[in-house]
Amino acid sequence: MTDWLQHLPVLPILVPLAVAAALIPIDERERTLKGSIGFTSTVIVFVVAVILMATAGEETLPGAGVYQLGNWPAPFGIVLVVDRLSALMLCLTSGLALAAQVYSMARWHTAGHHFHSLLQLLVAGVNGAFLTGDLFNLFVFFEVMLAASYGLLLHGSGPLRVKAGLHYIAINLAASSLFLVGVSLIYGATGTLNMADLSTRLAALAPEGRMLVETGAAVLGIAFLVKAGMWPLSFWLPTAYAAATPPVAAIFAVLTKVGIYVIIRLNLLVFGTAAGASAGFGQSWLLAGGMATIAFGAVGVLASQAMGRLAGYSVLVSSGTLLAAIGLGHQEMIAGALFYLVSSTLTIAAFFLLIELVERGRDAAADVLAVTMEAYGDFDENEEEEEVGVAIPGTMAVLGLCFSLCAVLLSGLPPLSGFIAKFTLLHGLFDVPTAGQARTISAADWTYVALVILSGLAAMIAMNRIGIRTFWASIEGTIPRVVVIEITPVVVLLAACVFLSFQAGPAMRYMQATADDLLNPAGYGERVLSAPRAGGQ
Amino acid sequence: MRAWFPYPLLSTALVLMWLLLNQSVALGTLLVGLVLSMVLAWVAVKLRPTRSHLNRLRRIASFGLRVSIDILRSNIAVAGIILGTRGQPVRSGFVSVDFDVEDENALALLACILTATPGTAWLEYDRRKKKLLFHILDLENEIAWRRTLDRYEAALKEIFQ
Amino acid sequence: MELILSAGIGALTASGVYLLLRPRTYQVVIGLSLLSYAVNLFIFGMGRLRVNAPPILEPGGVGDLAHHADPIPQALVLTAIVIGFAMTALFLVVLLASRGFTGTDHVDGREQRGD
Amino acid sequence: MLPVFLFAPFGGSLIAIFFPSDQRGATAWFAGAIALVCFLATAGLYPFVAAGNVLRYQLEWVPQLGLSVSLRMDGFAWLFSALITAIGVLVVLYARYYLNAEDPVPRFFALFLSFMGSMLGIVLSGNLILLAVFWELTSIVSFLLIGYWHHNAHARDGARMALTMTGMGGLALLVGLLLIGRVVGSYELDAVLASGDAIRNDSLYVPILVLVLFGALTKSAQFPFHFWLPHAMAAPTPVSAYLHSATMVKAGVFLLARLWPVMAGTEAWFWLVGLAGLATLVLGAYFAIFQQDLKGLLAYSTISHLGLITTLLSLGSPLAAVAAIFHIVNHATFKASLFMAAGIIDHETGTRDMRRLSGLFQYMPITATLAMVASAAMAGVPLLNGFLSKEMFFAEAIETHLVNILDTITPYVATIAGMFAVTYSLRFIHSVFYGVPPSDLPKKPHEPPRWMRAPVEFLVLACLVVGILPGRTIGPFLHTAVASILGDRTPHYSLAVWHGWNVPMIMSFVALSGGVGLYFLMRSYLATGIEGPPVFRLLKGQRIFERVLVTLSWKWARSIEQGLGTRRLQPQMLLLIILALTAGALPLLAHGFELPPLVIRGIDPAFALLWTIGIACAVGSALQAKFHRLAALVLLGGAGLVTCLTFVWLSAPDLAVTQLLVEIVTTVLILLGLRWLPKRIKEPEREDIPMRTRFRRLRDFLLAALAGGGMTLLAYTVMTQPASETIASYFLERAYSEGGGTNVVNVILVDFRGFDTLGEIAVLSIVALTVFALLLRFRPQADSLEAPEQQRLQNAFDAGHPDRAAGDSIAEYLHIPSAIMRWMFPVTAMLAAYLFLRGHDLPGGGFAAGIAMSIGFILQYMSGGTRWVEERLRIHPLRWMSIGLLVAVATGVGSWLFGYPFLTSHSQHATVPVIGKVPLASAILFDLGVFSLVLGATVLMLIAIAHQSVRAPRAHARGARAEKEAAQ
Amino acid sequence: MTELAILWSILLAQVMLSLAMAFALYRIVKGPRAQDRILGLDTLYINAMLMLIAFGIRTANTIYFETGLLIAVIGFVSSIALAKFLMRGEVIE
Amino acid sequence: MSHLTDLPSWAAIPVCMLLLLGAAMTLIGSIGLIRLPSFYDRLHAPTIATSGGTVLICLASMLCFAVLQSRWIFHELLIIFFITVTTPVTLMLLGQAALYRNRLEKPRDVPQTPGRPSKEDSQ
Ligand code: NA
Ligand code: NA
Repeated sequence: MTDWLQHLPVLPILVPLAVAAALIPIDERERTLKGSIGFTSTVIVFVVAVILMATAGEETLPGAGVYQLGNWPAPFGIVLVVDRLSALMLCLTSGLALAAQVYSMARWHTAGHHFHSLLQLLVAGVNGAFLTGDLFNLFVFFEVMLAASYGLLLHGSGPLRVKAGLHYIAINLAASSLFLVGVSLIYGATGTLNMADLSTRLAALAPEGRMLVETGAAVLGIAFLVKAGMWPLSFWLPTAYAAATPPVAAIFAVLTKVGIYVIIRLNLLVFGTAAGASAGFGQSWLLAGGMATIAFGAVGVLASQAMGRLAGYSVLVSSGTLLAAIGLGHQEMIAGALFYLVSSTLTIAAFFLLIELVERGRDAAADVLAVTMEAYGDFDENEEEEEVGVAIPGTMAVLGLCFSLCAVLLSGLPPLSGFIAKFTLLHGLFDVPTAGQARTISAADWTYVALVILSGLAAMIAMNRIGIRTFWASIEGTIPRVVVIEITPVVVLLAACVFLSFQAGPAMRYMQATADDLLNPAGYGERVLSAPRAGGQ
Repeated sequence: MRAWFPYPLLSTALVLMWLLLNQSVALGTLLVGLVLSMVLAWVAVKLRPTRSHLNRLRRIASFGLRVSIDILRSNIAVAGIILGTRGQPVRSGFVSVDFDVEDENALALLACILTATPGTAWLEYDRRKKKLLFHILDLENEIAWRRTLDRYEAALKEIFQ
Repeated sequence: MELILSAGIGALTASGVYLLLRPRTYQVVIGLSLLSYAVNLFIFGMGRLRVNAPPILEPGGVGDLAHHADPIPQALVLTAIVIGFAMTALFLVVLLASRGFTGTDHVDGREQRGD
Repeated sequence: MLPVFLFAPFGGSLIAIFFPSDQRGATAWFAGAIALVCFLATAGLYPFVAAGNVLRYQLEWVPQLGLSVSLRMDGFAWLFSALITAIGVLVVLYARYYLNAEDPVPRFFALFLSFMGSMLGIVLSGNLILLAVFWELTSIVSFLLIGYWHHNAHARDGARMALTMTGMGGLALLVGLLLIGRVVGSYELDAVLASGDAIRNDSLYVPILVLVLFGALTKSAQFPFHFWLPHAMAAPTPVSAYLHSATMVKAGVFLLARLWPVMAGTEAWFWLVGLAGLATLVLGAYFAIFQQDLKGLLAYSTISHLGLITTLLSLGSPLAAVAAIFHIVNHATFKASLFMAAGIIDHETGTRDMRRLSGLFQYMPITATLAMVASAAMAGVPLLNGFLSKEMFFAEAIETHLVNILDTITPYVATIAGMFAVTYSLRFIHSVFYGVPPSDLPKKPHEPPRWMRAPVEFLVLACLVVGILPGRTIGPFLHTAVASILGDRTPHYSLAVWHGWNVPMIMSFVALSGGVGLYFLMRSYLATGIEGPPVFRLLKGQRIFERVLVTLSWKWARSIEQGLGTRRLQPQMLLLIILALTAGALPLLAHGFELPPLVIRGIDPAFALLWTIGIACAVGSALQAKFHRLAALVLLGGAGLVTCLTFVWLSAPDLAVTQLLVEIVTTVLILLGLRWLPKRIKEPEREDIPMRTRFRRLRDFLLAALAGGGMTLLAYTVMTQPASETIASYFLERAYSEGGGTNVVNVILVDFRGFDTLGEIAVLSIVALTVFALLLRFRPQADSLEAPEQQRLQNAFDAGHPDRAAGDSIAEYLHIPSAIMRWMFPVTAMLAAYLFLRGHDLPGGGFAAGIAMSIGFILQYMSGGTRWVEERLRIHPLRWMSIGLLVAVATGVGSWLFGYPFLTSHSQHATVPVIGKVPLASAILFDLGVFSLVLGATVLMLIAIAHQSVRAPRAHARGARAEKEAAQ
Repeated sequence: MTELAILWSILLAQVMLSLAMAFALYRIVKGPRAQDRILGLDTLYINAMLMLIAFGIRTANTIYFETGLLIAVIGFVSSIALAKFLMRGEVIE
Repeated sequence: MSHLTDLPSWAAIPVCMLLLLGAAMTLIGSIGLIRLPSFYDRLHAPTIATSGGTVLICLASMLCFAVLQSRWIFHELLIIFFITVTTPVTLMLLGQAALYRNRLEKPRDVPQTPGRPSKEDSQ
């Protein structure tokens, strides 16, 4: 009997990939079937992610959590590395995917073809990016993720999405070129693609080599920052996210985090303390860019008239907060940053799902469905666009409550996880180490504090304004027709935030352990590079 | 046999191609080539390319030789024209001839020959009027080309019956 | 060799980048293709240039870098070519769709002054 | 015990939501019961607290960060809890009768209970962060309560302003509390209270003070943040009575008192708190005089009284602190009753406008009497509770605390404010209850229901009892509270009604008589009915705030967003390129980059010539892409071809094969797309190009040149450096022995790095699906809907000649070529098979084979057209893709059976009879998946575009038919 | 001596072939009509194929042969696509 | 792996001659592409490369590898065959397209056959 559990790390990529492949030839009219299969797949991925999260970092033996694809050892073959951080991100991704999937099955998956396949492929791509320990493989999974995101963004077609999609794709294609240039430059200078190997080689590198690696990393960084949405590389983002169909926008909330994730990884692993003269490379740029992003995001949040754009700009605020936190370089903040990452992603995803439900009572959905209707020009599918959902009187109250929760979470008001996240970040910033000299609070620190607080205020003002307009001041709108499977994902995501708020202690323990892992790049390298091959060769 | 190799000529050509590609006449290669050519011929049936019957192998050989010589000659001639060794500008033009060959493949073969022969270029063929329009680089040879074409016509008619 | 290939990469990049900045979607798609050639050659060059040393072994043989070019960049370029092709196709279709919806082939979906 | 104070209200709130909306009484009973339970619990705890004990409860929340649910009840917290719960009970009773049947009553009580819980949370928090949590909760809940009648625009605006102000303050407070935590090393209140010296002496003291004060002053509506409170009066009166007099606004002064032991006593404190307090005291009172709205008057009066408390706390003396605490209680009592009375008046007459109200005494004598007593307490009339704390205030005002101007003017300001208080109190009573009987009131006035008045009666009674017998009634409770704040610094004080003729008494007398005089002096002015005080009327805080808010948060934000952002693609590309260039250049510059020596020797002239061609193609393509698309495409093909040759030249035959195949497919692809693009305009003359455009082109050209130069430099630098030790040797050594193939590149692709390939084919399938899905929705622009011009002309020609059938032109055109093209199909397939089978050992492989095969299909489509092919061949690209991906995954999974990780290859060379030695690497199977997927994806993409030519005209015709039918 | 002669003649052949490619490029750039450009591209492909064979001879390596063969078998596809586009305004009808 | 220098001179000389001749023919063809005045003239140019050039260079290759590797299988024949088969397709399509375009624009210069429309016809 083989130990099947050893293959868990590869499942979050394989299961959605295989399911996506199996879904492709199924007739589009069997959407519910496709959705159910996709749902099952995502549930499996979620369960696997939870198991990985529960076991990650428990054993620190060499090779723990390292999966050698093709049984080739690092740094030669591609390895998947499960640590607390990647397991956490897997969990987050599959959670969001579940929400988006369930939500889409009420109506949005009818807006175009192959929605469920694309969603599965997106999950596979994102999970791959989180798991891989190889730079070029990271590129490949970035592309899987991006390609799927293009497909999903364009899902439903229509002028707005296509226009936004064109910009999104053009910019990301250019960024992908940068990615390739960066990766290959690093390979040219070091002769390796494995991140752990890279981190061990960097310190011993001659100055010319180091120069090239840094150049490569800088170019690479730009590619990630485009994805992460750093100002001024992020103007496409609010438009694209606002144009996407709600379930897609919800899952997109995690895409920027992939960029952030990689930056955290590279920053702490490759350019960590062990990197010699290259330690902390690029941090000041992350700081400046992150702060500019918070400011721009907050301004955008204020300036948004539509909720979709507001949510898009909230994504930027979230990214900026994380980038600047990384840029500050305070080790005490990492755990807080991770908590913030999770909380803000869940919140924004819930908000994206909620927006359409709230606006449905007004007018927005009507034209979306119109596009849906005329789309099947050539394919006489005769799909009855039956009116889904019933107008339940309590709907408005539930939507209002959800909206309020989103507002509280986005503004970082107590007692929900948005607040805890901000608190943990600022606590880390102000923290006085138990042993050792207290760090003086620098001007950058103060600016960061001000930006974090003011961005919360901006979110509060904007959400307040838009909420009042929608729920309090609206002229007798029709009560939106909402079905249970649409509101459930919103509620579940928000409940996750609530849960995170009350279980902040255990959550922070996990984050702290994750941060400790990240701050110990040598341990990571040891684990990856000395993992034994299967079959004892 | 017909069922297995609906286009025997094609199958043979494919096997030959396979052997050349693999640069081997080993039995294994031959077998794989046979299987592949069989499968591919079946697929080709679906596209229903025009079937032609070739006969008179000797005629084919002499025709081939004749064509090769024509091509070689005109290669030299055209090279001369291009390099301007004749010292006068070239006079080129269109030539239209009656050409009565029904077989599509024969026409295709002719097209290949005319194209491969420098100095002549196949342009179009009117199926109703059985007229072939081609372009020649050196109009001074127009009569010779017309004669050559008549010869080709006869040869092709003979080969593709 | 290095000099010539670098110059070629530079020219391809410059042409590609110039086109990326242009207003017509068709220009952008051509630019992306040129840029992807440049990037592919760049990746390829990172394995250093070798003439007549393809990474193909004698049957049963063992290769080494003294007699064979670095195969890794080649494998990476192969992947990059495929992905580049896919993306060109995608971008092309999106620009067609955009043109269909907006009536213009301008990248912003509407004509801008002075383009 | 302590968690009850949180669980009961919050739990009750959750339950209350689900009460049916017509169950007004039941909901009120329920809420009242909860409040009563809380009150009784408080009362029950008194003996424990009175003994000087502190009741504690601790629950971990985020222990790592020092955040715990730590509750703590000392005397001061007890006093506040008692206030909150007692008045809470009364307000519930009152609200039961105040609310109408149409109002969503369950929501009201749910919010009310939440608010009570939050407020209790503030006073019971033993952890600063927990305090901040409840602090913001009160802001949020009060927002919802103020906006309870949200159909009313005033309610919405008032709610929004209250939330914005107090929320802002709360955020500042949070930072202040975090800083305290940093200084103290803990957020626990006990630790903080023990670290007064550390806090006051820390360099962060001033920032902390400013931040905390910002929180406290906004919450307590202190100048200059006072303006939100009057606008919060749009709330239902029970809310005003509870939040805006008795409890929430007290949170600010509560916090000041709570932190008083550790923060007060410094000069900064004195100035900042004192200035705010005094200004609020006098301005609030002054403004109150000129209000026409009953609740407005009470709101400004509240502001003024909170200013009084703040002033007391600013002084830094223990006695002042005692007075402050005492006044907190007194104010809560009389102001809550006054609000309720005002609410009764509003409820029974239909208006709160003092210009319309008059002579109500005869209609509601009991209410009037109660209101008069409460007003007197507010004015500081002797024998009422307000008098006592005001006397203490006057006594403290004349003391010298610090020698400065602020301290000097305090007594005068206090007296003047006292005078104003008398004036507005008198005005309230006189104008509402006396004078001519009211005319044109919306309702006929009468006494309220019995139980609606009961809370007022109770509170007024309390004013009287405390006013007459302070020592017996409030004394012990006050002492407990004071002792818990001041500890050993608790001063000796007496709560006697009569202290003899002393300065404070004289000040009171002056204030009383002066106030009465002032009222009669101002009667004529007040009779004009002008809203707001003279001079200051124009300076409306709320208006300014709104305008600033709109300007900052809307106008500026929008222009900044537009200025710093863009929705156009070109600027974004420009930025991306500039940033990438900068990012690439900085490390080079930082390391003092030096150009490696140029090596001219050894350059192959043929190769050099080749790249001259390549460069010309690239540049030409860039120049032609706008006006000569076909030329640009051809030149692009040229550049691709040179790239392909380069790969061959530099030992990468696999790349050359792939590049070539992709090149061909790309050309066909772009051509397929070109059909749907608009007709290209003629190239303008050079002179006609505007300057702007020329400048932009020059700029882009320079940037492009920089980018190209950068890439050249980098490439040259790396390529001329000796290679570092690379992982490639590992692959070269093991490709055959462990990977089972001689083509190392292919072994890498299907084995060593097979996972990359899996991802890569996933990308291909995603793109194919996307293209397919998008094209199903493709709507061509009108001008490209009809067939291209060439076809139209040729079709017209066929139609115009009787001897020709439709489609003859195309048939003749393709007649001979398609004969050849058809024969090429099996040839291409053979070639693909060859490429596939040799891939593992020689250049080729699944990908190349797949593309080659797809070219075979394309060729058939070109020769015969879409319908022709699809009538003959079954094309199921989606199935091929699906199978391909599944085969690839399944092959990888197969290795699990043997206990190896995903994609572990099993390479053997099996000897098959006759065929000979064949490679049996499972990698071949994987490659088969690649082949199938690539074939499917490529065919799908190309065919999906090609189908548009068939589809669009049909859809067009259908649309035209539908239009015609509609017209008939 | 023979060695040198071989090397030089191959070099010369390659230079001639690349010159031939350059001339084809000239036609692509110069036009004047689209058909000229397409003709130029087709020639460029053929010349490139011959260049590949020459390169094979130069390196005495048959590994590059398939690239040349591919041009011979399917290199014409892009040219005919262009030509058909010219004639019909559409590649696949 | 063998080297070209292993080639005995009896073989080397014909290989070089064939190669040079083939390259020269190809070059001449391409010169024709430049020098010939009209499109239809230029249509003949590449055929020198596809016939003469290809055959000669492939012969050189066949000879070279036959000697070097002592084998008698000439896969270069495939190249000769396929180039001969596929080039006509391009040239035919191209020539007809050019003819069609010219008939529309300058009907005088090219022969009018009923097979093709002209401006007058289409009006
Ligand atoms: Na010819
Ligand atoms: Na009055």
